[in-house]
Amino acid sequence: MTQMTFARAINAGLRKSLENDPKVILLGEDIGTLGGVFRVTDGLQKDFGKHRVVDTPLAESAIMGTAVGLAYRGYRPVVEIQFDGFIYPAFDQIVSQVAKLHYRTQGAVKMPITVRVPFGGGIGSPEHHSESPEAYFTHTSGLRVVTVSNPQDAHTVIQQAISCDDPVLYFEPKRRYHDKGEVDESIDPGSAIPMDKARVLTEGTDVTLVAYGPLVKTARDAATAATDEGISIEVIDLRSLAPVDYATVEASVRKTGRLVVTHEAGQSGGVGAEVAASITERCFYHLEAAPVRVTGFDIPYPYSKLEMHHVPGLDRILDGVDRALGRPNSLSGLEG
Amino acid sequence: MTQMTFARAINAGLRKSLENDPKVILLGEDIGTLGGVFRVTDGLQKDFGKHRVVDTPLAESAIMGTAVGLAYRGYRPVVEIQFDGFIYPAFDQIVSQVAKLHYRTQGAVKMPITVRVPFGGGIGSPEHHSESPEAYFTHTSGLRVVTVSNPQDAHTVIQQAISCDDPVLYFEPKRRYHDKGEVDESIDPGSAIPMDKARVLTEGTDVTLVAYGPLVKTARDAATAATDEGISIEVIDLRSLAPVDYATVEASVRKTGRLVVTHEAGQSGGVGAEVAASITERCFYHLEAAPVRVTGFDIPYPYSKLEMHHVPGLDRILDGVDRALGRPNSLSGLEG
Amino acid sequence: MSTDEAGQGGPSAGGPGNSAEDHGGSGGNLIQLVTPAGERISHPEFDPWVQEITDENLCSLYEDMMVVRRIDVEATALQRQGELALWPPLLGQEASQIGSGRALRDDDFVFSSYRENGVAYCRGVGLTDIIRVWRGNASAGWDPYTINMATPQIIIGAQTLHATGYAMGIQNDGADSVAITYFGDGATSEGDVNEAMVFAASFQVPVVFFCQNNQWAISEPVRLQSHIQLADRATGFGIPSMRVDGNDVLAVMAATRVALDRARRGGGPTFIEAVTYRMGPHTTADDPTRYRDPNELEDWAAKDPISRVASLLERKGLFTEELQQHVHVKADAVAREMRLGCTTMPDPEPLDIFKHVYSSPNSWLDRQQDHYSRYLASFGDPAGAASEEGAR
Amino acid sequence: MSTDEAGQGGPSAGGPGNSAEDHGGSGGNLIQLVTPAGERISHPEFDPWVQEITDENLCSLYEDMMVVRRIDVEATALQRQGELALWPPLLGQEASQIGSGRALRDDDFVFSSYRENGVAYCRGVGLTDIIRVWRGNASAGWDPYTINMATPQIIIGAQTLHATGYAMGIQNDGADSVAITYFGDGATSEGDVNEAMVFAASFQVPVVFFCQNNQWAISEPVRLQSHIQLADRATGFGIPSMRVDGNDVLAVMAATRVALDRARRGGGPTFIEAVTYRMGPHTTADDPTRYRDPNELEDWAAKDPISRVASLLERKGLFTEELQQHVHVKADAVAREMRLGCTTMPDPEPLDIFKHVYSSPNSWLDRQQDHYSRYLASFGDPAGAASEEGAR
Ligand SMILES: Cc1ncc(C[n+]2csc(CCOP(=O)(O)OP(=O)(O)O)c2C)c(N)n1
Ligand SMILES: Cc1ncc(C[n+]2csc(CCOP(=O)(O)OP(=O)(O)O)c2C)c(N)n1
Ligand SMILES: [Mg+2]
Ligand SMILES: [Mg+2]
Repeated sequence: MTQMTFARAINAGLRKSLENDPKVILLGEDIGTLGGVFRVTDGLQKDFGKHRVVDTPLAESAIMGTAVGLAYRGYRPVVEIQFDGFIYPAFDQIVSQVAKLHYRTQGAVKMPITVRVPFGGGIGSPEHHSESPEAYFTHTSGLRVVTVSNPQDAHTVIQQAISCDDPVLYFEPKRRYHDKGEVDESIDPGSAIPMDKARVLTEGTDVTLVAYGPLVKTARDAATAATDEGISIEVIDLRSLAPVDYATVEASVRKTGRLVVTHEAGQSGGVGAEVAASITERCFYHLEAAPVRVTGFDIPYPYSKLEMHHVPGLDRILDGVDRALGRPNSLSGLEG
Repeated sequence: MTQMTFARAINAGLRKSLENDPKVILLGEDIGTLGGVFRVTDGLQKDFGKHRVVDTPLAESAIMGTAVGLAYRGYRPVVEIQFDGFIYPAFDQIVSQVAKLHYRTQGAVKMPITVRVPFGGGIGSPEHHSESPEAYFTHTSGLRVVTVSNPQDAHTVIQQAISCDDPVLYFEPKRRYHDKGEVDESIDPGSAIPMDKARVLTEGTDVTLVAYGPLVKTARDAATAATDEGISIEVIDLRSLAPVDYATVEASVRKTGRLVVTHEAGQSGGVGAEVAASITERCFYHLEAAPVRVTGFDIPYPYSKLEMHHVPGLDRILDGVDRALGRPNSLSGLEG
Repeated sequence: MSTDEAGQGGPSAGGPGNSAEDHGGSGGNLIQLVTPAGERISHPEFDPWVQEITDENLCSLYEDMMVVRRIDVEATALQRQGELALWPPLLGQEASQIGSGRALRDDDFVFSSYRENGVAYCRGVGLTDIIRVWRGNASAGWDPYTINMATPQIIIGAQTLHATGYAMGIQNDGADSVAITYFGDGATSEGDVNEAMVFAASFQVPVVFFCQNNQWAISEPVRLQSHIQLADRATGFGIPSMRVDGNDVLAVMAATRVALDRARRGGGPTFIEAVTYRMGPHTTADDPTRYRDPNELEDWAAKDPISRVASLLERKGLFTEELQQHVHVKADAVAREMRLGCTTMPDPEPLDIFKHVYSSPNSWLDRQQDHYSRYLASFGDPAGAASEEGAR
Repeated sequence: MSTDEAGQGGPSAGGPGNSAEDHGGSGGNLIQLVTPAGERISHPEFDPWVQEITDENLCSLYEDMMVVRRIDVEATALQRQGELALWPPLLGQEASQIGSGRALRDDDFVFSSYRENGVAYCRGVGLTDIIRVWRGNASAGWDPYTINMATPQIIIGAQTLHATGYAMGIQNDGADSVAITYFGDGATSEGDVNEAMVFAASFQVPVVFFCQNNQWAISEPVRLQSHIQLADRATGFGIPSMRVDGNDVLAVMAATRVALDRARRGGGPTFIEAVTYRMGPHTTADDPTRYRDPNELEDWAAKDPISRVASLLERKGLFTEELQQHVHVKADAVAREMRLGCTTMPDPEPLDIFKHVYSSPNSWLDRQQDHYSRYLASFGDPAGAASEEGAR
C-alpha cells in the first residue's frame, strides 16, 4: 500500500502495462518530454523510449486513426486526449472506425485501444476544458466506457482497460488528479473486480444515489451529511457507463425504492436518462417515486466564475434526495 | 394542395427560403449540378446560381466550419450532409462552434445554420449510410433538433428551421423520400404549428406511442393494426427532439397511463431513454407500467440483409405495446 | 502472378523521386512508359524499375486487367439483375490498380477505399468475398489478415490514417514491409488525408499514398478540390511525390516500386498521383449523364488502359490468338465462379447481428440478444417473423 | 494608430508573392527589412509596401509593441496575483501581431486563436475586455462586430475555417474587405487548417492565413509538425505563400499588405509564415523549463522584436527621451486601466448561465432555469447558496 495521487496512480498503472506488454504504445500531444499537461505520463518516455511513448503532431483525428492502424498491426495503443473538449475532432475515427471495426470484420480485427480522457469541470479553466462528453460514447455501440473515482481504481482499471480486447474510453476526473489515496500496486488487475462492475460504496436503506467519476466524492459527502438528518443513502459508484452494471443498481433500488442519479454532463440525453429509464423498466413496481436526476444543465459549460452553479454540488444532490424521498425540497409545490 | 414526394416537398421549401431571403445559401457535396444524391436540391443551383447553391470540396468539417464563417457574415447557411454517417467529421465544428457560439458571445453572434441530414436505415445501403445519430445532437446544448415524417411537415419545417436564429439539425427520413403526400405550399411557416411542438396523430386511450421520423408511418400502421385487437393507441409524432415537447406527451400519458417510445437508433442513451426518464419524472403517479422502449439494438448498424432485424417494425412495436399493457408478449414470464 | 516475385529489380538506392525537391515541381512531368498507342517509350529514370518485366509478365498484366474488367462488368450485371445491392465500378482504372497491386509484396498491407477491387484481386481475394459486402451479406468480405488488405473503407480518407498507423507499427517492429493506402482525388480534401501526410512525414514511416485521380468525386470534378496537380499537395508536407499516367500499367508499376523501395530502405512516405479516369458511374446508383460531358468519356476511351497494353503486346507480336483465348477463358471462369458464389451465398442468420460487437460478453447486448431471440421464438417460425420485421 | 490610414501604398497589381510559383520555393528566403541590429536593409520586392511609413508611423509601431508587451506583463502579473485564472503570453511575438494587425482595415475581419491579444489591441479592443475571458467572467470578452474580430478560439485551427467561410461571404457580397486568420505552427497539423486551405483555394476567396511559427506547440517543437518550412505547406494547395521574419515589424507589415492587396483585388488567399518565438511559457500554467533549452531563449532574445525597432529608431535619431517617456506613460496608463478594469469587474449573476444558449425560448432550458432559481431562492440568500455549490 502506498499513498499516491490519482495522477500518480494512473502513471504507475501505465508503467505496468508498458512493462508487461511490449505491444502497449502511448500516443498523444505533449505526453513525452513534458509528461502530459497533467503529468500523468511523467517519466514514461524517458524510461520506455520515443517509440513506446510517442509525442504526436497536433491532430486528434490522426492520433485516433493511427491508433487504429497500430491496432491492425497488433499493437495496443493508449491514446491521451489532452482535454475532454478536444476529443471531438477524433469523433469520426472513434465512432466509424474504432467502435465498428471488430464488428465490421466479424472479429478478425481487434481494436484494443484505450482512450484516456481527462474530463469534467471544477478546475477554473476556460471553455472546452471542462466537458463531460461521456454520453456520446455510451450511445456508441462497440465501445466500452469506464470512469474512475479513486486512485486505487484508477490504477487497476487503466490496466484492465489496456488489456481488454475491445476499445475502452477511460474517463479521468481531472479535478481529482491531486487527491491522494492508498494504492496497492500488487493487486492483480485480472483478479480484481472487473471494470464493468459497479461498486456499492456505502450501504443505505432510504435511497440509492448513483454517481461516477468526479461526483463520487461529492455523493459520499452528501451521504455523510444526510446521516445527520437521519437519512440513509446507499451510494453506488457506477464505474462502467457502457455497459452499466444494472444488476447492482437494480438490487439496491429494489431495497431502497428510490433512485437519484447525478453527473456533471447536461441532463437531456445524459447517462442519468439511461439509468433512470432502465431502472424504471427493470423494477417499476419497486419504485416509490420517480428516479431523480441531479445533473449539469442543458447549457454549454459556463465560464469558470459560474461553473459551481452548473456542476452539481453537495446541496443540490441533497435537494434531489429530498425530492426522491418526498421531503420538502426546492420544487415542493410544483406538479410533476 | 399538390401531391408531391417527400424529397420534392423539401426541395420546394428550400426554393421558397432561397427566394424569400437573399442571405440563404446552400452548401454541400454534389448538391449543385447533380442536385444531391437524393435529388433534394434538384434544379436549385440552375435557378439561384453557384454562389447560392454551392458544391463544396469533399470535407465535412470545412463545410460546417465555413458555414460558421458565413453565419458570422450574416448569412443563413443550409448545409447538406450527404448521409448520416458522414456527419461525424463535422462533429467538432458542430459541438464546439455551431452549438456554442451564440452562448460564447453572449448573443452577439447568431448561428442560424440548418444542417440537413438524411438519416435512418431501411434502404439496403452499405455501412455508414443508415445511421441514426440524433441523440448525439439532442445531448448537445445550443442545438435544436427536429425531424419530419410527412411531406407537408418536411416542406413547412425546413422553412421554419432556416428562419430560426438558432442552429437546427433537420433530420430527413431517407427511406420516406419517395413517399407522396398532399402539400399545401401556401401555408405560412410563421403561422403554422411551431417546429418545436409535437403532434398527436391519432387519438387513443390505452397507450401512448411516441415516434419520430421514419417510424411515424410504422407507428401509425401499428395503431391501425391494434384496433383489430381492440387496443386504442394514441400516436404522437414527436417532431422536435430537442427540446422535446413534453407538455404534449405528458398530457397524453396522463390520459393513457402507458408509454411506448420507438426509434431506429440504439437503445442505450437514445432519445427513448430521455423521453422515458422525463415522462416518468413528470407523471410517475399516472403511469400504470414502466415506459417501454422499442428501438434499434446496441450494435453498429448491420449489413442490409439483416437490417430489418435491427430496425423496429410493426410487430416489434406491437409487442412493445403488449408489454406496456401487460398483455402476453415476447418477454412474458421474465422478471423486470 | 506477382511480377515482383520475378525480382524487385531496379536501382536500390538514390533512385528517382528521392526527395521532396526531386518531384516538388514534377506536376507537369507525367510519368509515362507506354503511349496510348501502345508504343514503349524510354524513360531513363523509371525504365530501370521495370527492366526485368518479361514478355510473360506483360501478358500476365494484360490478363489481370482483362479479368478485373470482367469482374467489374459481371458485378455490374449482377447489380442490374438485383443480385447485388450496389457496385462501385473501377472501369478505366485497371492499370492504376493492377500496376500498383502487382508491385506489392505479400507482407505489405493495403488500406483502400471501396473502389479497389482490382487491387483486392491482386492480393488474392476470394471471388465471392469481393461481392459479399455489395450483396449486403456482410460489412467486410474477407479477413484482412488472410490477404493483408483491409476491407473496403467507405468513410472518405479515413483509411489513410490507418495505413500511416500501421506503418508506424512496421517501423517499430523493424520490418521492411510497407503500408499502402488508396484513395481518390476527392479524398484529398478531407482533413484525415492531410493529417495522415503530417504524421507520415513527421515519423518518416514506410507508407505509400496512392491517389487515383479519376477526375471525379461523384459529380464533382477534380478542379473543385484543387486548382493545382494533386501530386503537388504532398510536397507541401515534405513528402516526395510522383505524377504517373494511371492508364499506363508499366509506368504505374515503376512508380509504385520506386515508392515501395524508398519506404523499405527507411526513406519514408511517398505520394503517387495516378492520373486516370472513372469510365463508369460513381456506383450503380449514380447517373453520370446528369453532370458530365459525353465527349470527355470519349477522350478517355482513347486512352483506355487495356487497349494500350493490347497494342503494346501487338507491337511486340505477343498479342496472339492463343493469349486472347487464354485470357477469355480465364475471365469467363472467374466471372462464372463469382456469379455462382454470389447467387449461392447463404443468407446470414438473424441473430448474427449481435455477433462481434464486442470480443467478450456485454451485459447490455447479451440481454438484448436474449430478448430478441425470445421475440423471434414467439412467432414460432423465426424466418417468417423476420421477414415481417423492420425496414418496411 | 492605423498606419494604413496613411495610405495603402505600394504597387497595386502584379506585386510580389503573386502566384503559387512566386513563393513556391521561397522557404529559404526569409523576408527581412530590418536586421536584428536595427539596420534597415533594402528589399526591392517588399520595400514599396512600406515606403510611405513615416518616422511618426515608426514611432507609433514602437509604441504599440511596447504597450502590448506591457499588457502582457501586466496580465501575467495579474494571473500570478490570483486575479486571472490563466493568461497566454505573447511575449516575443509583438512584431508579428502589430505588423500584421496594423496592416488591416477596419472592415477586415480577424479570426484568431487565444494568443493574439496584440492584434486585438490593434483592433481597438477595450482593455478590460481583453482579460474578461482569462478572469473567468465570460467565454468571450467582446462583441466581435464592434472591432471586427472574433473572440479567442481555443479549439486549435477551428477559426481558419470560420475565416474562410467569412471570406466566401465577402466574395458573395462583392466587397473588397478581407478575412485574416491567425494560428500557430502546431495548428498546421490539424485537419481543419488544411481543409480551410482547400476551400480557400477552390473558391479563391479573400482570406489571409497568418501563421505565427513561434517554434513551439506547448512542449512540441515545430519540427515534430513538419520537417519542411510551414510556408511551403500552402503551395501544395495552390496558395501563394511568404516566409517573413516575424520579429521584424516592417517586414511583417509589408508581407501582410501584399497578401491583403491580392485578396482585395480578387487574387484569392495567401499564406504567411511569420517566423518568431514564444519567449514566455505556453500559458501561465506551463513550465517551459521542462522541455526547452535555455540557450534557445537566449538566441531569440538577441532577435527581440522590440529592441530591433528601438535600434532602428536610434539609428534614425528618433529614439528620443521624449519618445521613451511618452511610451512609458502610455504603457503605464494602459496597464493601470487594465488592472483597474480587472479588479473592479463585477461578478456575473448565477442565472446568467442560462442566458443566450438559444435566441428564443426553449422549453427544456426554461424549466431548468425556473427550477434552479427556485433552488437558489430556497436558501433565502442565493449568493450564499451559490458559494456552497458545485465544483467542490
Ligand atoms: C466522409 C464521407 N463523406 C462523403 C461520402 C460520400 N461519398 C462517397 S464516394 C464520394 C466521392 C469520392 O470521390 P473520390 O475520393 O475521388 O473517389 P472515387 O469515388 O472517385 O474513387 C463521396 C462524396 C463518404 N463516403 N464519406
Ligand atoms: C483541438 C485542440 N487540441 C489540443 C488543444 C490543446 N492545446 C492548446 S494550445 C496547444 C498548442 C498550440 O500550438 P500552436 O498552434 O503552435 O500555437 P501557440 O500556442 O504556439 O500559439 C495545444 C495542443 C486544443 N486547444 N485544441
Ligand atoms: Mg475520384
Ligand atoms: Mg506555436
